[in-house]
Amino acid sequence: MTPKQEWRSIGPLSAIPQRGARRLGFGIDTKPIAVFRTATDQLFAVIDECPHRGGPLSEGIVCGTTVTCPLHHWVIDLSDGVAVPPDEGATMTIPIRVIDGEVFIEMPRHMPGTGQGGAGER
Amino acid sequence: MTPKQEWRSIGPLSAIPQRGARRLGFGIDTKPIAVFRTATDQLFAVIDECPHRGGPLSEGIVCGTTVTCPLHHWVIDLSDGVAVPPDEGATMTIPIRVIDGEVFIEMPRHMPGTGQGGAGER
Amino acid sequence: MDQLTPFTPFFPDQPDTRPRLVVIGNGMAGMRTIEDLLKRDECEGRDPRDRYHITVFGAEPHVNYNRIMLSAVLAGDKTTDEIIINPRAWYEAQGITLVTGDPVVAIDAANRTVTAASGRVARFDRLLIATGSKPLVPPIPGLTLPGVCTFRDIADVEKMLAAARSHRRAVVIGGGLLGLEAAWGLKQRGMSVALVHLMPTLMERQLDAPSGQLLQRDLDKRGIAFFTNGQTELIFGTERAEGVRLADGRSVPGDLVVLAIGIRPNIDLARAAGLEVNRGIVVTDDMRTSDPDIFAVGECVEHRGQVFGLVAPLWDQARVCAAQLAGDETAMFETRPVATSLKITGIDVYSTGALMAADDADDEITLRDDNRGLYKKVVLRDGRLVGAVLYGDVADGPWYKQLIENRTDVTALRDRLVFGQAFAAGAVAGKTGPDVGAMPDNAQICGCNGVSKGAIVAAIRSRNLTTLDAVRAHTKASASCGQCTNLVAALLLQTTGPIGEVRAPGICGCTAAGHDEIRAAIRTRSLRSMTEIQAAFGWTKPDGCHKCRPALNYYLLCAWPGSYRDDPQSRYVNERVHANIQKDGTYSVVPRMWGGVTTPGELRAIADVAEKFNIPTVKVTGGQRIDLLGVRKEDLPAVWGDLNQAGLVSGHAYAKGLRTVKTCVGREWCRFGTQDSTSLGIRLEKMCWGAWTPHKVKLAVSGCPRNCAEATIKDLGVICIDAGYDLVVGGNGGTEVRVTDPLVRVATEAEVLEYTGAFLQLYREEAHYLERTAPWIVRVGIDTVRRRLIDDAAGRRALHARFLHAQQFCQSDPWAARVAGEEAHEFVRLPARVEA
Amino acid sequence: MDQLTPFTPFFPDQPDTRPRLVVIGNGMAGMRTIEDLLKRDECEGRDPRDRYHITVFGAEPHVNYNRIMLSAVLAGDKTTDEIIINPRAWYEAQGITLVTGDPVVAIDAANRTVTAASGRVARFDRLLIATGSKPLVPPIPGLTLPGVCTFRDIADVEKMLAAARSHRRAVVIGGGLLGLEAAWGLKQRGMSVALVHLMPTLMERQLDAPSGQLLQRDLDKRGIAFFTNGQTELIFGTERAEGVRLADGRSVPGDLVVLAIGIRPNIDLARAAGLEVNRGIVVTDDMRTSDPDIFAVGECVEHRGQVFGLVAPLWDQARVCAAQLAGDETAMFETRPVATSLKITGIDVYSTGALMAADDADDEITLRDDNRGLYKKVVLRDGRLVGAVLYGDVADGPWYKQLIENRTDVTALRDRLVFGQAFAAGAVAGKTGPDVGAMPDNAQICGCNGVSKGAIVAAIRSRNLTTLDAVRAHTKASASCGQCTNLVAALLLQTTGPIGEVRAPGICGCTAAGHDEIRAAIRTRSLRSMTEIQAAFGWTKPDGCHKCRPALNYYLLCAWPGSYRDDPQSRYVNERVHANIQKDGTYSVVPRMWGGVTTPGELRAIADVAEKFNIPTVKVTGGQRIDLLGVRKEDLPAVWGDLNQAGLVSGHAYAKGLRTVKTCVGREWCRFGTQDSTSLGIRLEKMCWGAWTPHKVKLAVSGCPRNCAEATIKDLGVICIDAGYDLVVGGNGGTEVRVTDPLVRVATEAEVLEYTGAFLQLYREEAHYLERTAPWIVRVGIDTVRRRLIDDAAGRRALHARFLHAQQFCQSDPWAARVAGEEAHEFVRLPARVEA
Repeated sequence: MTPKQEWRSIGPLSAIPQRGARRLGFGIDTKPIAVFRTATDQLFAVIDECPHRGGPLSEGIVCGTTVTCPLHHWVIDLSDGVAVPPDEGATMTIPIRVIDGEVFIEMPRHMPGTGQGGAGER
Repeated sequence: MTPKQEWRSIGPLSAIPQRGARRLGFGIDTKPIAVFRTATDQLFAVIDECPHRGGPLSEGIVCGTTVTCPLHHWVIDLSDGVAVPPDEGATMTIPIRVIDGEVFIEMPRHMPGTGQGGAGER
Repeated sequence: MDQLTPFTPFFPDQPDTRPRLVVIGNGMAGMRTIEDLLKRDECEGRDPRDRYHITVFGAEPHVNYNRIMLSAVLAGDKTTDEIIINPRAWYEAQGITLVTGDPVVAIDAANRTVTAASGRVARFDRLLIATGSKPLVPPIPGLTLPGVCTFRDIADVEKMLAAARSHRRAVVIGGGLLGLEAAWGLKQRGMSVALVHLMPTLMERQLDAPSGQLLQRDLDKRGIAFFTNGQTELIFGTERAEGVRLADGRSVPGDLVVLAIGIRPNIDLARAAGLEVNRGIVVTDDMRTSDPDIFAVGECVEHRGQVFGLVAPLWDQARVCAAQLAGDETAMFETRPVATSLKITGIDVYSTGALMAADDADDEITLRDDNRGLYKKVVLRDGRLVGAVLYGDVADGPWYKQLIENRTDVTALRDRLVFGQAFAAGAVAGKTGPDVGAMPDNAQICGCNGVSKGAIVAAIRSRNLTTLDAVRAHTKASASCGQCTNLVAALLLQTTGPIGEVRAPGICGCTAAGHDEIRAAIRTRSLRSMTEIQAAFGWTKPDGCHKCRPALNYYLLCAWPGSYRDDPQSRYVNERVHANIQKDGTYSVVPRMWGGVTTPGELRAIADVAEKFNIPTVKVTGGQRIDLLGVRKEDLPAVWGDLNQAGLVSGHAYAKGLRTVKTCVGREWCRFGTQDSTSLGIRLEKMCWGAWTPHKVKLAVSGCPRNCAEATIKDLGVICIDAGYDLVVGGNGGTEVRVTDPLVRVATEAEVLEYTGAFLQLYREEAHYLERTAPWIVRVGIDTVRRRLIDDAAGRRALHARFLHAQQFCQSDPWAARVAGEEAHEFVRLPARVEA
Repeated sequence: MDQLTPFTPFFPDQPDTRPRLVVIGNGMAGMRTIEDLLKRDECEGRDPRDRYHITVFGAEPHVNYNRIMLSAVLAGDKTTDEIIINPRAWYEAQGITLVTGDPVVAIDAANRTVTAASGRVARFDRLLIATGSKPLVPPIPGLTLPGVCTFRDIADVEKMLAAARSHRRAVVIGGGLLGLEAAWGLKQRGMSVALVHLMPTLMERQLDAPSGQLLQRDLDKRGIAFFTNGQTELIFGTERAEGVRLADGRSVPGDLVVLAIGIRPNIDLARAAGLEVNRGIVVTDDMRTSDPDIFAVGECVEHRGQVFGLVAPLWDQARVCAAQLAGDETAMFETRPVATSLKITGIDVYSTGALMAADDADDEITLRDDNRGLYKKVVLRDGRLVGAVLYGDVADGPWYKQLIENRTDVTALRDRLVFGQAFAAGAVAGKTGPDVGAMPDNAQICGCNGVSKGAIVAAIRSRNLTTLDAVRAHTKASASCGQCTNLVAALLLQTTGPIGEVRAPGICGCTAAGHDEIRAAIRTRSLRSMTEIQAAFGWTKPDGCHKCRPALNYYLLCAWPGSYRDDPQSRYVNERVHANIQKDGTYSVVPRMWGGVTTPGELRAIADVAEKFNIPTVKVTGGQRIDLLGVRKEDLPAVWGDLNQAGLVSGHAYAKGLRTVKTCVGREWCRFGTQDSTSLGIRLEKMCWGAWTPHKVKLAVSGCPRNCAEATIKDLGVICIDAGYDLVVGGNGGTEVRVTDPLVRVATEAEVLEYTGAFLQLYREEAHYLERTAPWIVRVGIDTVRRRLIDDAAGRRALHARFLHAQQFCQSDPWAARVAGEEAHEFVRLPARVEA
């Protein structure tokens, strides 16, 4: 971990339903973040924008380690953020882990102008 | 004229357009009254209800001495209130005359329970 | 030789300096030419009698009559009087000298005179030869026996009728149009009729073999005996005709023998005068003979090698000849496709263009249903229709003819062409005439008015009703939405049997003139008021009626947008009062919501006004607006005033005019939207609101082909696609659903606006009053609309400009005007202040 | 005589007590009977090998093969191996003793044995004779010359192939199915082929004269020379066949002469055994011969005077015979209409039932387009279809056959019957396949996604795409609204040529199982969770995908309304969040307005909430409600709370469920209204709201046939008439307009409610997920819907009751539940309280 990064708590695992997702109240630069929990309790975090037209992936249906974008049904593999072919493109993945039932994601260290709010807010 | 009748002024002829009609602010029993002025300044007054479904004849198009009901296009001859065949039925006619540009119609003498208002008001 | 003096000198106190026009032949073609000539002058505002001193010679003792209707006279459907076209009084009124029963026997082309049998001589400056044709008579023995006649004029018909009264059996020779009509007429008159025809099938020049056979089968069922492949060898008989013998030995008995094997041009006079003749009198495209002052029209002429036997090209010749006589030397005659129909009640035959494929490259598509007596064939060449033969159901005949005439590319329709216009155009989705005969008496035919089959049939029988209008008047069936019109018509037909001819519907009962005629006259003769129109066309009622007055008011408003003053007394109440009358005499009020978009402020204003005026019902409409129902008439100005305060204006929900522009949310919100449909809808609504149109007009803009705004059932719809905009027109979602026809695909919003304005203006200028865009397009054909709007770009821009010009006079809120006091008398009761 | 020992004793260590079933004939009918017998047992859960000890004798040395495909082998489209039905291993696995190349020569019915040519004897308890047929051979000289053969079995095909390799010219005698296929196969093998046919037209037993002529013309173009009206007198030649001579003197040269004039039942064995024979072996309806232990099936039998040459009735016989052999004595064979088709690539022929009218009471309707090689004829009798002959376009063949089989009353369709199902059903409003080949490369095919023809063709070529799904995935064309699906499919077809077979679409890529299969299993096997379904059908992905999960969730909810617990994670976001997601991730909120009616209070509440939450757009919808657009997800519960306060509940504008019930103002206000349409609409909406359905559902009630509520383009519409209510179903006003089909006319509001509930429940239970009512009705046929709802009154009431039962579990406002805290986690971001 570089000094520019920090692990940040986003609350208990139980706040995310199995085969579900949540958007975070803060983002990276202007980008919102989505966290996903699969049927087998694997966790993923990605920038909450579909590479197609920016749809909120956190609102999609989660199957295995993929999510289907709610806007136009692109399927994104959460393990690498890459669209399932023949669609093309990717969204950025973000490290995530669980410690004693609490979920952490790895964020750039807080700097002025970033942080809470972010693009998810209109 | 029997003692039970009276001629009542309804204002100047100019208040009724040629080939037009007006409803009066009072009626006979619960029935509204319509007065008509033809293209050649003939005047007619009838109960303002089409014999078909009670449509307001005063809102119809006046052609010669007939009026076409605005609801279902029955044509009523104003001179006798009778529907032009093959339609059947009639509405009551009421005597009307002009004296020095002022229009009068012959009304039952005012008795309690009749008079202004009448059925035209909902 | 006496010099002929005019019978009715027109200007008795002045020398007659008019050039002399002499017409030889008082028949249909000649007289039509004269009528056209007179009408031209009338339209141009000059006295038609000024141009020529006209003299007409007729060989027959009768005035001019409709020769085509001789078969109707024979059959007893008409009297001789009923087929007269122009009575003597007409000739007098037009200042025409009419000489009847005195045939012209010579033309002296060099000296410019004609001489009649009586010795009369008439000088001419211009001569019109309209000597028509003579019946073709085969060179066989027995022609001179009594009881033998042709079928050409009133005298022939009289002979035939006399024979029908005194004798029993007739033989008609000739199985073409004329022979069949003669046979049927004689059959109707009670004779036993045999028909001898040289060819294997009937009407072989107009019908192909299958349809000819169907025709023969149907007439055979009606009791006519046919001898096809029959070459007549002689007519036998001693005192009078007793029958004919055929070349193959067959003998057909008959007391009357009618020769109807054809006609040949009557060219004897012209040939003797040294004019160029061939089969007929040779004319050039300008209807002149080889002598440029001598014209010829009708069945006597030959034009580009062709001679004529049907009436339609004769009318064209008359029009051209009249124009030439009036000095318009640009008028040229050209032959157009003609259609044949047979005038035998209950036998429907229609044929136009090629009867069959000329070679392997042509296509024939046929549809045949023998048991029903139905046969249809269309012939295609290079993707275009070149012929149609219909038997049994001829409703689509004119449509096929139009396709042929317009040389329409029918490739896309090909598969469905033979099914008829309704199927081919996809206009009627799943509708065909149900079998009214099979319905029980208590079946409800008219849903609007609750009228059963039994009630309709009883009314038709007890009152001897014969027209749809009469059935409508007496039973109210089909008098409301009209959806059951076909059913009612079918019941009428079934109850009474076929009835007379169908008249093209006029504008109303006050005049025989039709919509198009009147609109044309408004423009060409610059009629600027209802009185002028009524005078020009001879209205039977001075005030008109509730049908013609609103129509004329609209036509005038459309023609003279800047100057004609609207007549509120000639409007239906809704448009006069600017609100929709309800069954209890109250009104509904619908403010405009541009593209369906509203605001909290508007919603509150509507809520407030509903409470303040005790308006009982507030309802959202399917047109994306809000309807206030049950407003008292006296309250209307105050209600409008409050709505105006919030910026709300009239939604014209009561008008034959633009109603709504429905939109979906489009690209602004929807994940599928390809364009900003809402704002485009609002732009369209801003451009179009306030326009008066023949009937109500609804628009819609969908943001993608999912088409949530249901643009394909609107009068004009826009469907946004990634690359632009698809415009579609002529849809309807009400009584009878009609899906729009595609009009054009454009790339920009500006083009959408231009096409929309042009389309609406074309509809405004050319549809009949109370005709929605759907039936209008069905009537004129989407190809016509496409040609006018797509192919003719200048025309489109001019239409659009005229639309915008008209809009400047009507885009002011009628509610605001009335709030400000306009037409105030409309909203008060009399006396203005109620007396105690 | 040796006693035959089974080659593979099945239970070697136990005495074999099974009854012995012997089959004579290893052909298609016999083996199909054995397969059906084994399958029956398998389905009932018993070991099929337990029932009989089966021995099969085949005369040919081959195993069982598909004789119908011999022509494909001849033409080179298949190899001999490819037409084998069951290999030897199958017989072994089933414990069947197979004897090939050893024909049975005698049946001893009294002693219950059969004897083969080799001398083998087999004892039987039950015997099945399936000896098939023999080629018919004319009694002419020259039959024994080398180069003469029939066309019946693999040996024949081998002879023909040998001749094709070494010789040049072939003559086929017989212009029926078999002869034509033989001729075409030999032509394909490079021979020059002449075909001699006794009759004037080809396939005269299956085709009428016009279609037979079209067939001859097309095959003539392909190089086959025809000699019709040709009676073969002799085959000439010295060393081998050199040709045939016809009775009229014509001589047709050929090195190979194939006799294919027909077949006759092979009855010699049965006759010798004393069984009753006529043309064939006489069997009763239970497929027994005159000896009740001896059965017969296939081309050797005669049933009720009829013998058989096509395969379909043989399958029916096999099924009945298998049932009888398994002890089911109720199974009875009856002949059904059969259809003929000819297996020559590119030649489409279909014929079923009567070829022509039997007498004057029958109707024939024909459609003919020679140039296109299109011919259709349907034969009607008493209002029912009894025959169809199709040439060139046979797509409608199965539909006609079904109409014949169901004895459907086609009176109402009559006029359109010959146009085919799409037209007759009125399903396709003015749509036909446009010519994609003629479109320019830049023509936009998919409007939603802006994809041009060129792009699609390029993708298909560069990526070798072969399925519509693949094209959709790579280009997005037709991936949105689907309107252009047909165009894309046409482009695919045009670019790649025809591709394999079309697979019935499964529910998704996770399973091969289809919708109907899964729904049936849910009910019959009582599957109550997604896991159970996935286990039962072997899902490839444990979690499923976004296609199957919502579908299964719906199917379970529909099947077990009281007990299945909805899975929000298997719902699309809109239904999970109870609002409509917009392109920017905000939501739209549409409260319910019952029948479109609202109040000042509701309007104010909407205005207030729009301002309070800064909702940017307020828009009136075409569904007669008000849409608040651009609501933040976090605000949803608060927005709903405020709306609930005013009495407003969810309008389910986001759901695959009931959306709106549109109404017009009806009798209450409108001068044309016949019933109180608004209040009826509200009653319907109160009954139906909250229901989950396969796709969205829209209703409408119009107060009169003017149909202002546009009821005829809704999923279910009610049109009020004076006498009651017309119910119409299956309409659509969006992407592709479809006009409703009439369902029923009823007299009371109660019946409207009952029919509506029943219709919706039928749709809920039987449509596929995401299938709107329009395509569902097109798929199952409106007649099916009518039968279930009208003819079966008890069924209708049961459906309605099930609908009401399900409704009690879902009629609670989802907004109120969430305002009260349900699914609260859905509307907050993580962490629940944002850390500084």
